[in-house]
Amino acid sequence: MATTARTLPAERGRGGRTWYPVVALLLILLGVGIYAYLEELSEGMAVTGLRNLGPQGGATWGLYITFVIYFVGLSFAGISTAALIRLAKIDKLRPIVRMAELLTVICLMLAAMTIVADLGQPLRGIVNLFRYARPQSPFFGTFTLVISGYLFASLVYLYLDGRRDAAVRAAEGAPYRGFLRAWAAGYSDTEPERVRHRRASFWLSIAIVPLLVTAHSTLGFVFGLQVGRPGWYSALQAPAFVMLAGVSGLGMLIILAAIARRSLHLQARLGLPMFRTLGIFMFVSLLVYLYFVGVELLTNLYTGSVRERDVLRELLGGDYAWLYWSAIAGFVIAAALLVAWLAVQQLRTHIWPLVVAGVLVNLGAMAKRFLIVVPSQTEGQLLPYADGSYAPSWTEYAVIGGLLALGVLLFLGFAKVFPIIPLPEEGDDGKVVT
Amino acid sequence: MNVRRFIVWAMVIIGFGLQAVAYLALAAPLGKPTDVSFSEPRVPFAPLLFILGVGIVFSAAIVYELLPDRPEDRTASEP
Amino acid sequence: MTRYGMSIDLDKCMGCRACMEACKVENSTPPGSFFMYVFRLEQGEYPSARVSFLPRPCMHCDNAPCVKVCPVGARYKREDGIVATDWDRCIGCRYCEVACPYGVNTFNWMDPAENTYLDYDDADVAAVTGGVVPPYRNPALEEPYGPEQRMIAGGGHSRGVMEKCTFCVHRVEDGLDPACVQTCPVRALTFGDLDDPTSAVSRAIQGRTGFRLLEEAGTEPRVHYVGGAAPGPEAREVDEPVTEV
Amino acid sequence: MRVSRRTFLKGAGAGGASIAALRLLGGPGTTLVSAEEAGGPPVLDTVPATCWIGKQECGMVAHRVDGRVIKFEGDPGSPRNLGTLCPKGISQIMPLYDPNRVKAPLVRTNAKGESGTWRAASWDEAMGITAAALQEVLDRDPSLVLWQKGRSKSKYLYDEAVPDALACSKFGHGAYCSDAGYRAMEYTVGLKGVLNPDFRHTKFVLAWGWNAVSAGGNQLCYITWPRQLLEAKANGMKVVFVDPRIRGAGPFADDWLPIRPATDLALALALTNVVLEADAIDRDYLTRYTDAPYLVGDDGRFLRDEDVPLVWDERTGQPIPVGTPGAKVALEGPFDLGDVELRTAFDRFREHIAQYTPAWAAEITGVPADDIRRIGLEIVANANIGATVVVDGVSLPYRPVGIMAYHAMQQELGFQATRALAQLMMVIGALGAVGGTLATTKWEIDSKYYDWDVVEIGDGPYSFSLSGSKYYPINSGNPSVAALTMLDPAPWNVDKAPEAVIIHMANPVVSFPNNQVIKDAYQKLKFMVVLSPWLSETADLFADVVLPVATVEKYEGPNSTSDTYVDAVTIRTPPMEPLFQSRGEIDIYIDLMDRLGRLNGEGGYLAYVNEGFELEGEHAIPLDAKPTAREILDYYAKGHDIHEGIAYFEKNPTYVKGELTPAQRYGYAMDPPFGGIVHRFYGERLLDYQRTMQEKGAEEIFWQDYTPLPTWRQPTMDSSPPEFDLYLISHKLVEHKQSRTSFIPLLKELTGGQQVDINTQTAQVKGITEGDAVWVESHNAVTGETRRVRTVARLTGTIRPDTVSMRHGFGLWTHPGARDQGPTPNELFFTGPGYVANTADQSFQVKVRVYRAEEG
Repeated sequence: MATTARTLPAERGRGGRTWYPVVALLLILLGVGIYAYLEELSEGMAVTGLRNLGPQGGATWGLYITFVIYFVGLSFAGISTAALIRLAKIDKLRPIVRMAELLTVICLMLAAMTIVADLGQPLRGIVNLFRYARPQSPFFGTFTLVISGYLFASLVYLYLDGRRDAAVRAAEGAPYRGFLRAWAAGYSDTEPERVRHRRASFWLSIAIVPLLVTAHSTLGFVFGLQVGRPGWYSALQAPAFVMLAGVSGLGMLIILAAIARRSLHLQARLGLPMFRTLGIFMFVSLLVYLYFVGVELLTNLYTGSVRERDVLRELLGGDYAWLYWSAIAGFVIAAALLVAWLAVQQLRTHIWPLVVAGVLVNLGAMAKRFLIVVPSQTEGQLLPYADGSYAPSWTEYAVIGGLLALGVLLFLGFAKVFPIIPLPEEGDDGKVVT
Repeated sequence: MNVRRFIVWAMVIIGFGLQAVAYLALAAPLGKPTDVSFSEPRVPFAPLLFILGVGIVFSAAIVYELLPDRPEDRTASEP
Repeated sequence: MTRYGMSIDLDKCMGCRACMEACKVENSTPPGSFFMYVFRLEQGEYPSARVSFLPRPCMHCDNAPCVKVCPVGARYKREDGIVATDWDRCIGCRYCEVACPYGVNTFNWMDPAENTYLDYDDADVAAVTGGVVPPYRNPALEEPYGPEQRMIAGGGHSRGVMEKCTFCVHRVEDGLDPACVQTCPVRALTFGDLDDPTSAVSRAIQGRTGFRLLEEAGTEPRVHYVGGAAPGPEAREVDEPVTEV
Repeated sequence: MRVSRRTFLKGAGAGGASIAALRLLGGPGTTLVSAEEAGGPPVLDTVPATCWIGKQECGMVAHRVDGRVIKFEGDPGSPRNLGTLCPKGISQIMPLYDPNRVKAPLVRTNAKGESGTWRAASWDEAMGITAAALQEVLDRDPSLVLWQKGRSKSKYLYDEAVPDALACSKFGHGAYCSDAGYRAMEYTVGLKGVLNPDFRHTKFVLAWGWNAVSAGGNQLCYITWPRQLLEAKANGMKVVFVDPRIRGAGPFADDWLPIRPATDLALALALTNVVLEADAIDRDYLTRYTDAPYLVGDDGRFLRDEDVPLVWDERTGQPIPVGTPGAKVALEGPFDLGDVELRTAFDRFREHIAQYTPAWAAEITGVPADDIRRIGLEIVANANIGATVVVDGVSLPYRPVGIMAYHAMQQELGFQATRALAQLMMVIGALGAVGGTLATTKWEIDSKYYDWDVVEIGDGPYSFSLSGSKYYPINSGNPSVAALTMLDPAPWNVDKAPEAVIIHMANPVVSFPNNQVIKDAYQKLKFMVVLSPWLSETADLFADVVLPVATVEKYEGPNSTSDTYVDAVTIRTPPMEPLFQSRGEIDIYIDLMDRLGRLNGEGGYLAYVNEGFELEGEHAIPLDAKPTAREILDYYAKGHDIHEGIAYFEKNPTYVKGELTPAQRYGYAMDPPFGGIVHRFYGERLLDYQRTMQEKGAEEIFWQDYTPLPTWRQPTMDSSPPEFDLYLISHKLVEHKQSRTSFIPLLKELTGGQQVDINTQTAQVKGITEGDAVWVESHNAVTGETRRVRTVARLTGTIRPDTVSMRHGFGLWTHPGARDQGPTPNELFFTGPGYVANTADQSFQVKVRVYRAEEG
């Protein structure tokens, strides 16, 4: 079994040539991010581009909140795929289920850190939220369900789902045996255990799906419930959040899968059918999302209040137009690409259209999140304050960059010690482990 | 109904129960704030209890998988 | 049961901004922080163009969005109607600020002690003031107020926390009018108990046509405007303050 | 974008990193230190104070913690502010603790004319240097010492006693303020003031160039007049704003006449035309109290019998000397006396006014003829000629029509424009009537009424102020004019220039117009001592010695705090010890006089103080001692029935004397009415002066406005070339006072810096958009000189399309808080023939062009 095991995708050293430079680069980015955040701590948030609404003519929420939403959005992918596999029995997706779960866990951790970075009193924030958090505040949901509950659930799922591989790797004498043993916690891949696991995962998925929806919705409510902010106050806010989360999450998953397929030479296991499924899911959710965008646009253009239209004017033809239209273009091109990919025979055998689409929707998602957060503050004053402006400072860019780097590092680090692609079981292609 | 299932169900029920209680009865009350009481949790660290509830519910899955039905299961399933 | 409120007579206000300055000195707020703000607005074209004025304190809403969204209960509604901010509990998430339709919240982007109007790191001045920064700071702002004994008075307290108009709670609890009301040269501002029909503020409102700002937002403001008119969408701000933060 | 982001030193984070770690553990950043933390429970108290920043000495209450002032609030007992304060008044807590104040006496260590470098000196040394320098000049010629003030807050201790004791020359700021109006009112009705309405009783007011919400009015700051305006409006008064730029007064205007700058005289004449057409004439007043019925010969002078002017007696049908008992004086002729036809001054006036129709004025002023007619008829309708009303038991004429015209009259034709407005009020009998037009807090006859009637126009050499000269016989003492003569005495036939100057609460090189010329002139001074709390720009460039003066924390006064209805007086008392080494001006002068040997004895400083304060006997200040400011003011208080003396003012900011009586307020109620003087409806002496000036060879530009009746002519600036297509005017901000406030950060924050207000349509034509950097370039129609400054354009619909306006109070550079606020419009105004009124008053209108900065 050792001989067979050595060809397993999780083997160390794969992609080693590029691994270290990449890690080095990421560490530098992370370092810069940490430096920037320390400066923010010592100088106060004056080092950011954020300023007060109205009299100071700024935006008080900016790049940080943008990425909180973006990160939480990405996390959608993991659990949803997992759930699909369990509930919809789409076994094609099984090979990427762990990457998906990992994506969820990491994104949620990043989201939590980004929120802390955006707090004027980080330490107080961590303590006082546990101490005083009020259910009436939409933040309560974000904080308890999204950050805590959702993250915990994902960890549990990831953990249980990984026991078998942990046991196998431990048995193979892979490094970090103690860690793997602990993870496996006595798993020995007996039939009753498998049955139990399937049942557990099934119920876990059942329990997670509503959590999924509420979690992403509450984030939408953070904005959607604000009557004082033109461009935010909308019933569509929550569903739109969920849909865009799905789009960007699936997009990111496709990108990760493609990378894994390339770097780990898993053309066989991460095959076209799997990508096809992902592609279709992304395509559908993208269409639904675009539909939401259209509906919202129409409603505001048709009956929006004066201030609503002020904000909209800024989006469609003002300071933010370039960003808005690039985002829309990104989505539309992605959609077109997916149509072509589904329709055209020659394309169907390639996955690059999916990857390109994945990149486009993710860039689009970042832009859209920014456009949800900022313009309603700078242009959305209900009182006649002169229009404001907001441009992130290098500190904000550096902190976000550092967090992104941290995310990738965690991902790579995990891949180093654990099979990022689940080891094949009977019925899977590849060798059988006994 | 064996011990394991009982514990799991207990955890699920307690977990959700704790969430409900913490949310509705222990944390700051909902409704139009008319005085400071709407901004103070009725029990300190009530939010923590809520999160604890969420935690317990999902931990049930771990218990479900890891806790052996009967001691001999473990020995039996030793490789 | 005392429920404080304010009335602002737009037929009287001359936009001199004495209220803004009285507020800044009373609460020693840092640069760029205006608990009280006075719009100078212009609309129309020559020769019918007209300037109008609109003082904007915190509305101390009865259905305050900021109180609802505060995740930690630092922003809360007092029984006497005042919407207070506990700067000792605030975590600086600034949710109240985006939730407020009036733009009354002001955040300490940096340490107020380092964000002063003049460089008070001066030995000669310190010799006179005992190192108080700013030299005109009132120690009453560091006291707890209300039955709940929370730290809610004044501004310029701590970096990374939100602050806003307190209705000068430290004065009001001493039976005084807020600083803006006290100083208004044309007596356009009136403060008092809206539940008491004989109070100055109630009398200032009675029999006058008026409005409350953005009532359609359902915020139930406790600040009543009499005379004048709410600014239309075509009103544009002129003579706006220029500030460095 | 109103907010400019602070820029942070890079690497601050590096050092900050360690702190940051602590912060993370430490939680919140340090909250501000409070006295309490300094130890022990704070001692709270309140002491009286008097506003120092503005012009009207509002009573204040200083709130203190452990003796440290934490806030100034209005004194409820002060009639002027009734417990309130304006933004300037509240903000003066900041200059009090300003670390940028002059902390010790400074002695210059570098050459004059460049930014100063200084060494701190002891008071003794600084005063020694000053006294020696002044002594040297005084010994040669006292008139070569100049005491120059911008503002003074104790007339008798500064303006009178100091120059009198030194027998030196003195300058004020009046020639930039409203002296043209003062001169006209002094000459015409003998009052020291311009024109203001009797708000308590009036029904109709012309707010003439008065921006109610930003500026003061006649003799008072913003705060008192606006309150009275609102009270009057509540009583049904209608107010019409006459102003090229209405701005903030808009909400309170029942009507706005957007008049072309410097055409006020034309509008006043046209309104008079309408009133005369409607025959709204108070004949009783004109006949009894003015020279309107005097018979005027064809030479323009009164007909006289011996020296006594003649009037027409209807009873005898004969001309008789004025004041002949039992005569029935006729106001209107003509009267046929055999071969000659006799006309009264009023006849001449009528004929003169007939040409000034509304249609004619519409062309000149830009105000539609219908509006002029309508407003004229409203004046008539409200005048109630013949009506009387009982005030405090006295029955008086009731003419509820008022005018507020103060700084507006600072223009080339200001003197005659004020006379024209006064005549308008005289025709309807509103001058001094209840609800009519007043000019001072109290109706007191000023000695200048007589002085201006007997001006001796000499042949020179003239004094550097050109007073009594053939150029400006009636003279306001314009420092900018003096600067011209100092630079180039010969053409003006001036033989002396001041050598030593004492600058008192003034900053001429910035806050006076034509300031470039003033700088050049001051370069020639041998010695300058500046008394100032800050290093003024004048001090920075030219002072040899700078003496640190206390701001609000000193003894000073007395000053009136009357609101024009209730009489009150205040004396400034220090709420805390003078900060740093600063002292009050009074103590400084006492020391200076002592060193100069001018303090004691007859003819000494103290003697003049006694005279000014009317202190005699036991209350008189002993002439042989060296008192403190507190002691002097104690004598004053005790000498004016405030038995506690200065101690009273150390407990109360304001001493209220009580309501003014009708006799104190209304000229009609005096005994005899109007103090028994004849109102000069017809300016016979002005004509005499014109002729003398002509005889002595003064050019027309100097004598042309010395006319017995106000006569319109096109202002000189209108002959500037057409590319200078706009009129520049300047305006005040409620937040700023002269050169004393723009560096107060609290106020700076509210206003930002300089800007030029330009009409939106005009800007569009010129391709200027909101916030553009522009050049404003002025042109001197006489010399062809041009000057330009760079500023920012702000578009507005509240100003005439042919007019632009800039703000006053900027252009300072010594105080770190004042930099980058842009220029002062004073750099664009001109001083000299054509830009100075016939009373040597500065005009604040000039033709300019405005263009985008890129083009220039």
